[in-house]
Amino acid sequence: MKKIEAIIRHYKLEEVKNALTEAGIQGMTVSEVRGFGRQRGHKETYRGAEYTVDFLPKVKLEVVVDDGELQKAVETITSHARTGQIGDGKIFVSSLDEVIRIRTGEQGGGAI
Amino acid sequence: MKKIEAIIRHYKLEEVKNALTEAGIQGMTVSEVRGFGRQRGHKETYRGAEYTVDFLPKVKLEVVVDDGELQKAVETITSHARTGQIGDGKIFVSSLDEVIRIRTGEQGGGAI
Amino acid sequence: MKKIEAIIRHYKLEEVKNALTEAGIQGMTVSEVRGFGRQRGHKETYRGAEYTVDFLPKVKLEVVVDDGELQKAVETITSHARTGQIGDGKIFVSSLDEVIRIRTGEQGGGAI
Amino acid sequence: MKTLISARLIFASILLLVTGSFSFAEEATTTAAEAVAAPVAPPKLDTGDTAWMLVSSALVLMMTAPGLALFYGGLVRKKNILGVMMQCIFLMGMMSTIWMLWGYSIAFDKGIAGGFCGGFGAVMLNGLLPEFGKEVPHATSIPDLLFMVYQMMFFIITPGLICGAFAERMKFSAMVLFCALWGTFVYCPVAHWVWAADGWLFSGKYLALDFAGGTVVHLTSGASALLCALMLGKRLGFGQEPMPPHNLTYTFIGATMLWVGWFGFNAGSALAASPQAVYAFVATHLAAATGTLAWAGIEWIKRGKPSILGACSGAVAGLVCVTPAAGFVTPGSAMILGVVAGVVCYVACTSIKSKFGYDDSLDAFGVHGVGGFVGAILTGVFATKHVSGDALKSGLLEGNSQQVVNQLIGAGAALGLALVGTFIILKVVDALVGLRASQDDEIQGLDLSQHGEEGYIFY
Amino acid sequence: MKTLISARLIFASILLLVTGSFSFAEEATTTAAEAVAAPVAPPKLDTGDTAWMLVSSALVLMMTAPGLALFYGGLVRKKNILGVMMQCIFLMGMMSTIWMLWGYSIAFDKGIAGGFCGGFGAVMLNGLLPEFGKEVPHATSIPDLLFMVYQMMFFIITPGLICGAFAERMKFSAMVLFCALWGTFVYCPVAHWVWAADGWLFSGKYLALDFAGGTVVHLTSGASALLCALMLGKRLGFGQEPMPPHNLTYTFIGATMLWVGWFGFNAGSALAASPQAVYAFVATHLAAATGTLAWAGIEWIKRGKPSILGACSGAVAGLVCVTPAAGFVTPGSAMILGVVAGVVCYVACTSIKSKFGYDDSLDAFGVHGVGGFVGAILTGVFATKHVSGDALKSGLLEGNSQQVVNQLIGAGAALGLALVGTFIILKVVDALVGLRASQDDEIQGLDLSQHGEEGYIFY
Amino acid sequence: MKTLISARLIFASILLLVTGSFSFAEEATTTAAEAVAAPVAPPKLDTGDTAWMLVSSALVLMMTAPGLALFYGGLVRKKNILGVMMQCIFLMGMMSTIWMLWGYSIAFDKGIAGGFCGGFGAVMLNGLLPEFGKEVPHATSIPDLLFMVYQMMFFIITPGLICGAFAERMKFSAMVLFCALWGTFVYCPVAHWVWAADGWLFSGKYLALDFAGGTVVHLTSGASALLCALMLGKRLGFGQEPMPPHNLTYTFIGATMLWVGWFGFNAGSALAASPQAVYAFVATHLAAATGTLAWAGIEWIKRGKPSILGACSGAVAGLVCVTPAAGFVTPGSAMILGVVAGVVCYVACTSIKSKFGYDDSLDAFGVHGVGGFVGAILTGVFATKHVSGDALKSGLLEGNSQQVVNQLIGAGAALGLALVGTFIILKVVDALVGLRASQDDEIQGLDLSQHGEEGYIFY
Ligand SMILES: Nc1ncnc2c1ncn2[C@@H]1O[C@H](COP(=O)(O)OP(=O)(O)O)[C@@H](O)[C@H]1O
Ligand SMILES: Nc1ncnc2c1ncn2[C@@H]1O[C@H](COP(=O)(O)OP(=O)(O)O)[C@@H](O)[C@H]1O
Ligand SMILES: Nc1ncnc2c1ncn2[C@@H]1O[C@H](COP(=O)(O)OP(=O)(O)O)[C@@H](O)[C@H]1O
Repeated sequence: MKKIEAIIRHYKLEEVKNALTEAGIQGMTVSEVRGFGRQRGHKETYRGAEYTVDFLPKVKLEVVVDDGELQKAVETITSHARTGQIGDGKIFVSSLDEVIRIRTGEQGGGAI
Repeated sequence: MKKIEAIIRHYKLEEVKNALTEAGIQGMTVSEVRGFGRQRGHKETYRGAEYTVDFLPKVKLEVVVDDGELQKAVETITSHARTGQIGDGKIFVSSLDEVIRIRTGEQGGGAI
Repeated sequence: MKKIEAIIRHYKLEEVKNALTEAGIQGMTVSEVRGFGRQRGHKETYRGAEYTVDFLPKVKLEVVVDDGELQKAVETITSHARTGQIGDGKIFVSSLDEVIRIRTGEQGGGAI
Repeated sequence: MKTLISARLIFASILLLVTGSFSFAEEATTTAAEAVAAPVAPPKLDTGDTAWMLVSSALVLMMTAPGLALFYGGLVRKKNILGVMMQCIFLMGMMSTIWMLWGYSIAFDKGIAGGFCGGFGAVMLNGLLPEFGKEVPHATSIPDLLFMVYQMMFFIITPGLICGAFAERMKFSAMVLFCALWGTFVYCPVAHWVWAADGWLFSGKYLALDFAGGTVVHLTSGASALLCALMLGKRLGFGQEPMPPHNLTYTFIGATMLWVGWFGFNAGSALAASPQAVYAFVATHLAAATGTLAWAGIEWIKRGKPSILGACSGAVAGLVCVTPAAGFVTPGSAMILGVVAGVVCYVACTSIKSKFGYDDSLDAFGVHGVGGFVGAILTGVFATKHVSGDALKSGLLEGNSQQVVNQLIGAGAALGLALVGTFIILKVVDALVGLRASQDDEIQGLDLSQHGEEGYIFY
Repeated sequence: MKTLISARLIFASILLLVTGSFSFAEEATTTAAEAVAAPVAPPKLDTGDTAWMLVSSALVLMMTAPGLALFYGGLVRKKNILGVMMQCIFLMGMMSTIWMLWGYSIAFDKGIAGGFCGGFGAVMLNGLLPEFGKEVPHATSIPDLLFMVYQMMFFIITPGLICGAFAERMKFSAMVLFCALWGTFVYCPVAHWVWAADGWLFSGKYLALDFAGGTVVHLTSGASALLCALMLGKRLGFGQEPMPPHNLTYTFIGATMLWVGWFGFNAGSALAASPQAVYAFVATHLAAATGTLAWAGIEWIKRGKPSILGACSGAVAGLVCVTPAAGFVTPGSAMILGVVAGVVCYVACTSIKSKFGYDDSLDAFGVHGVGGFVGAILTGVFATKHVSGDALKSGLLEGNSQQVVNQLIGAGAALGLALVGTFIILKVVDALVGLRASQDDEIQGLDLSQHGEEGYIFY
Repeated sequence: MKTLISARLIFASILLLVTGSFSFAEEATTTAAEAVAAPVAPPKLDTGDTAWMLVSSALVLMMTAPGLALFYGGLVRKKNILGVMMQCIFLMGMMSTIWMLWGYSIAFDKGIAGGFCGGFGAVMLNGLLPEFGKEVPHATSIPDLLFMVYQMMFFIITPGLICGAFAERMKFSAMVLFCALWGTFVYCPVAHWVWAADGWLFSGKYLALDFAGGTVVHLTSGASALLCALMLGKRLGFGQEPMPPHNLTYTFIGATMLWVGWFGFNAGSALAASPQAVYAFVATHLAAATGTLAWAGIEWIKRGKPSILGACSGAVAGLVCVTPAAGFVTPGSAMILGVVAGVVCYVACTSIKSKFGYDDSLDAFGVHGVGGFVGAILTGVFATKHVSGDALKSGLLEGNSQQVVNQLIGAGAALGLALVGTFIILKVVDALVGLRASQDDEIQGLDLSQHGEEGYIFY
């Protein structure tokens, strides 16, 4: 089982969510994050005091999938989160040892 | 060392935290997330415009434990976060390469 | 490729960010978390009702780096986030299977 | 045939609504005008008094919202903030309508049922809508219609105060039904006793002093609140989960808006921009001030730090306590009232509540019930003819020990009706629609379950 | 030579600014004074009336901010909250300045251009600044200068209402230019027609009733809002992304502040603390009350739960609708107006909008345009001389069917000028600076892109 | 024996508190009444004037909270929001109590110590509490007690303004002590000089104009604020960590509430609903308007976008600057004052502050100190007898160049006392309880460390 973490733009979330759902991915978790990379922040001035706001608001999407679904999921995210402009975000993939569904205690692929 | 990520219901956090503490787990980190799976969201209507709010508020609990404590921790979470109704959440377990305590620079199990 | 997750104090974020940037780390993601470990929370009283607030606000910093940069990054974080007092936080290091840059589709080290 | 009759009925009542008069009650026209408290009634309208009462009416409305809505709203959990606000705005709609249709009449019309409440002569504002320019005998120096709308604002906020007791768990439909019935069967009678010209507490043997509604507003709502808290039971997780205020900044904004609005409530109750209004204004402000210091001060001593919730609570406690006394006491007495209120309500909200273990979520009883009761008694102690110019309105300190007894009688009677009335109404509402939101709804929060909306969407 | 002349010009106009009078217009001094609506003008200043109008002016300003700013601000997405607030405070600065410099004169000075608008005799408040103590013939019982500043507050809020239609996407510079032009070329002429002593709708054959600005304020702004929404096009992602209100607690606070402030708007329009002001106060409050109940009630029936946004919208719809009628109708009629407004505006904001698919972001048209229109017509139905004492001010129900026709003419004329004017002004502004923020700016949010700031930094 | 005496003392002072009079000062009864500024004092109470002053008092209280509390509260970091709010509400409690007990007397009683401050004749409102109905010679057309409570509101907000300078780092106990001493030893004397009937700046050779408190309120608090900022030192991390406003929406709400409340502050200072009050109202509004435009305009030119913080700051700067002038200048002059204030305060808050590097956290000095000073001077330039009807109250433009000198003397004297007084008081407070919160407390935030509470719990 793989965990996909995707940092994407806010206004792409709805589109990506829908695409993933259509692709058969049944669950996901999102959280608010702020980040920077190539795309750096902006300056804000408050009564003459200038602050560089490096961190830009992004959304982190976490999707856990069976190994077989990994590629489809990654491709779906990539294609729908892309605008082609700096700041589109990253996808990080890692392996999970175990997945448990709290309600039933099911483990492994069935728990996803 | 293992990292346990558990997506649970808000109002179960207090109970799970207490149970984990009693079970000897000494530290944890939580964050606000929103997610869906089997349990889908609800509809909200604002002046006739209807939105499907898919993502429901959940809490993500992160607990890092020594390999030996993994099972106890997972069981504690499972049993205390469970209500038996759809939406109880998931537990994801992964392996960590290293843990460092910033204050002392300690590494490995002692740093947890 | 490694993922570094560091739980640090709020007011250290700016310093750590600058130090990492100077050390050549080009991107990172932060999120708001709350946690406890050795450092436990405080009591809050509202009209006589006393609550123990266990979870203290912290910042979680996520940095993905090439294996070769891992040590430098960890050391930079450790040294700049340290105050020597309980509650400085933890660093968790794990391995990533893959990194993708959404904008270009690049994979692996080049995508970071 | 039946449809014809009901069509005529509907037509008749719309006509009545529009024209504001109807024949069968023509003879009752002057009743409401007489019902107003005015010992030496000046018959001519005064623009200054009218201006002040227009403003006061607006201020008392502002107390309900945004004032009370923010004060209470900040204290609940995030998932119930809209529930609180909705209660306030819906009451603004519903109680106003009821007051216009029959509430005012039941409160201020000539007494029926042995003086238990007013009659139906002023239903639909009958007799309150003078023709332009026609000289009408006014009970005071302001139009009677203005008195009506000023009193309407009190009718709105009083059930709003009770909402603090059952916050975070009562069904919205139950709240609506409860408040409509409570307003009609508890508030209106008590208002009649205390403020109507022929009310048994307004004059005569049992004359009980209540300048701006300590008994009518605070004591009745506070006592009813306690009963609501007891009969609805505790919130799920009470005592186990933490339930801290989700937004104390709102509570602060609300408390300070209440403070400002209370000038309309208390100084407005002079019904004129008179020296007595000034006295009431000063008393109100000083009681709030010393209430703030007292509550925050106790905390400073007992827990090492004064809290903002304490300061806000103290201010409101002081304001509640000075309400019945405002136009009858000196500024110095008002300061004492504020201190006493701060101390006593602090004890009520901390020790007493935790001792008995009821879940008066936002301390509607602890602040309004207790503060209102203390205020009623102390009014009987500190009232002075020096301020009101009325020898009948003096208290224990001026040797009139009977006044304290009368205050107790008044408070006791109001308390009795409030408790009995609330009990019956809750039982009725429970039978009709059920009192509590379902467990799932309560866990999800009233915002989503009762109104399908979320308060803050900050992401 | 040229510099010398312009230096003299600058000097002259500063002098004029400071002294507030200039010779070439000396003969126009009494114009503004006459322009005020006052059938039986009492020539002596009255402190009570003055007090009430000072307060009313403050209340109407409070309607724009914090009132409207919060009401609208809560409805947009988080990234545009400051954009909304900035529009409000900037309009407070700019429209006040324009009103002082030329707006008041164009609205209330003696008509020029065949009565299309007022002249320039009261430019820079010429003739409004009496020397201390000098007895000046006042049009009413308050100083003319107070009438000027009271009307200024209306001039601020009216373009503010339009902002609801193009929220979240208009460039700030375009908004500024648009409002300056719209105020001058649309608002001032319509205000002249309806309220100036020699306005063609104010008296005579086409007498159209508009007590507090149903036509001048709400209908013109609402109609213009619709055109703005159409000409600017939809927000990016409209209909695809969810765009729920980011902070309904703000919307609630704003709505209730509007409610309170509206007493200044409507009851203040009596220009005195008179029985008519009291009538207007009561009508205003009751229409808001029944509007709340109506909108929330429909939702309760149709979607199973009443929403707080519905309650707030209903309150505002009721307030809008009663605005032209406030000082002319009985409390009962006001309740009917509120119900009608709640129902009709509900339909406008839900069915109609979704049918035609325009993006009137915050329903400036659906509430103010539609509510204003309905109010204008119903004023012609329900107006009664019983309340205003003026036989000319009675409506259909008193047999004056002509009044409904006149109301339609008045509304139609205002609508016409609003639409034509807005069309031309938008074209001009588009040509000069462009109407919409760039796509990137819109995605980033107006707060950051137009003002370089963020609303909430809660982390 | 000792306990007996102290028991009698306590009893005596409670009696005194309740009855509001005591024998040893009986002869001073009329002092306070005379102290009020009223050239042609009408001896009869006027309900219109009373109504307006009741409202004005409420408005000025609203300026402190929610107004100032939100304006300042939005500018600090999230962890210090309650700290700011607590300062405001605690001052409402404490300063009111002090004013009642001795502050009013020291400010407005007949001068002692060579006119340095008032005496003790009006301690505990002695002589201000007329018996009901007894005709008392009033200094103005409102009860003296109303004047007292109106002035009380100024006594509350002035130290509140200083809090902006030491926000986010001063200990709560130190703040409390500082404000109590500062109010007594700085505010009261300056108020006596400027506003008491026998104040040396109020009339005579050094007559300095200060209509509503430019010098008394803004200059003294602003100057003291600068010294506080310097003596407390910078916030931890100042210049290194970003410290942006955590909630600009609060700052906006606060600023616009200040704007609305300022009508009570300035137009209320006419002490009547008079034409002068109207002048003051208009001047206040227009200065705020042009201040907004000026500050936002500079930003628009210099950084490409106008900011909402700039607009809010400009509004407040304009309001501060017009405060001493409000009842003395024409609307046109007020507009000039607003522009000047916007520009000068902008420079003070940006260039000057960053040049000298002091940490005046919320620009209490930059806005109130600088704006107050500029206003004092410009009042001497623009004052015109045309508005006030008092030939003594005219400025440079009417040829009275002496007035500018007098304004400088007045401002200088107030500045001197403010700086010396603040310095000594800070030293004393530092010695007694220490000025700054501990480093840990400051990092944790004042909300938790000083009050044990959190502002927002949104999760
Ligand atoms: N090395 C990194 N570690 C963690 N997060 C990163 C890293 N680099 C980028 N990110 C996240 O990805 C987001 C987009 O990255 P950025 O480099 O700006 O754009 P792009 O991926 O289009 O080149 C950043 O805002 C940040 O949240
Ligand atoms: N595939 C997934 N990847 C990431 N998070 C998931 C996934 N499936 C579920 N979740 C998270 O777990 C929560 C509960 O899942 P859900 O399927 O609704 O309930 P249950 O676990 O009881 O079947 C979701 O709200 C979501 O946050
Ligand atoms: N076992 C753990 N699992 C997850 N997070 C932890 C764990 N232990 C500590 N943390 C996080 O690290 C933070 C600091 O830990 P703490 O033990 O208080 O300080 P220190 O690292 O200085 O000993 C905590 O607030 C919590 O967020």
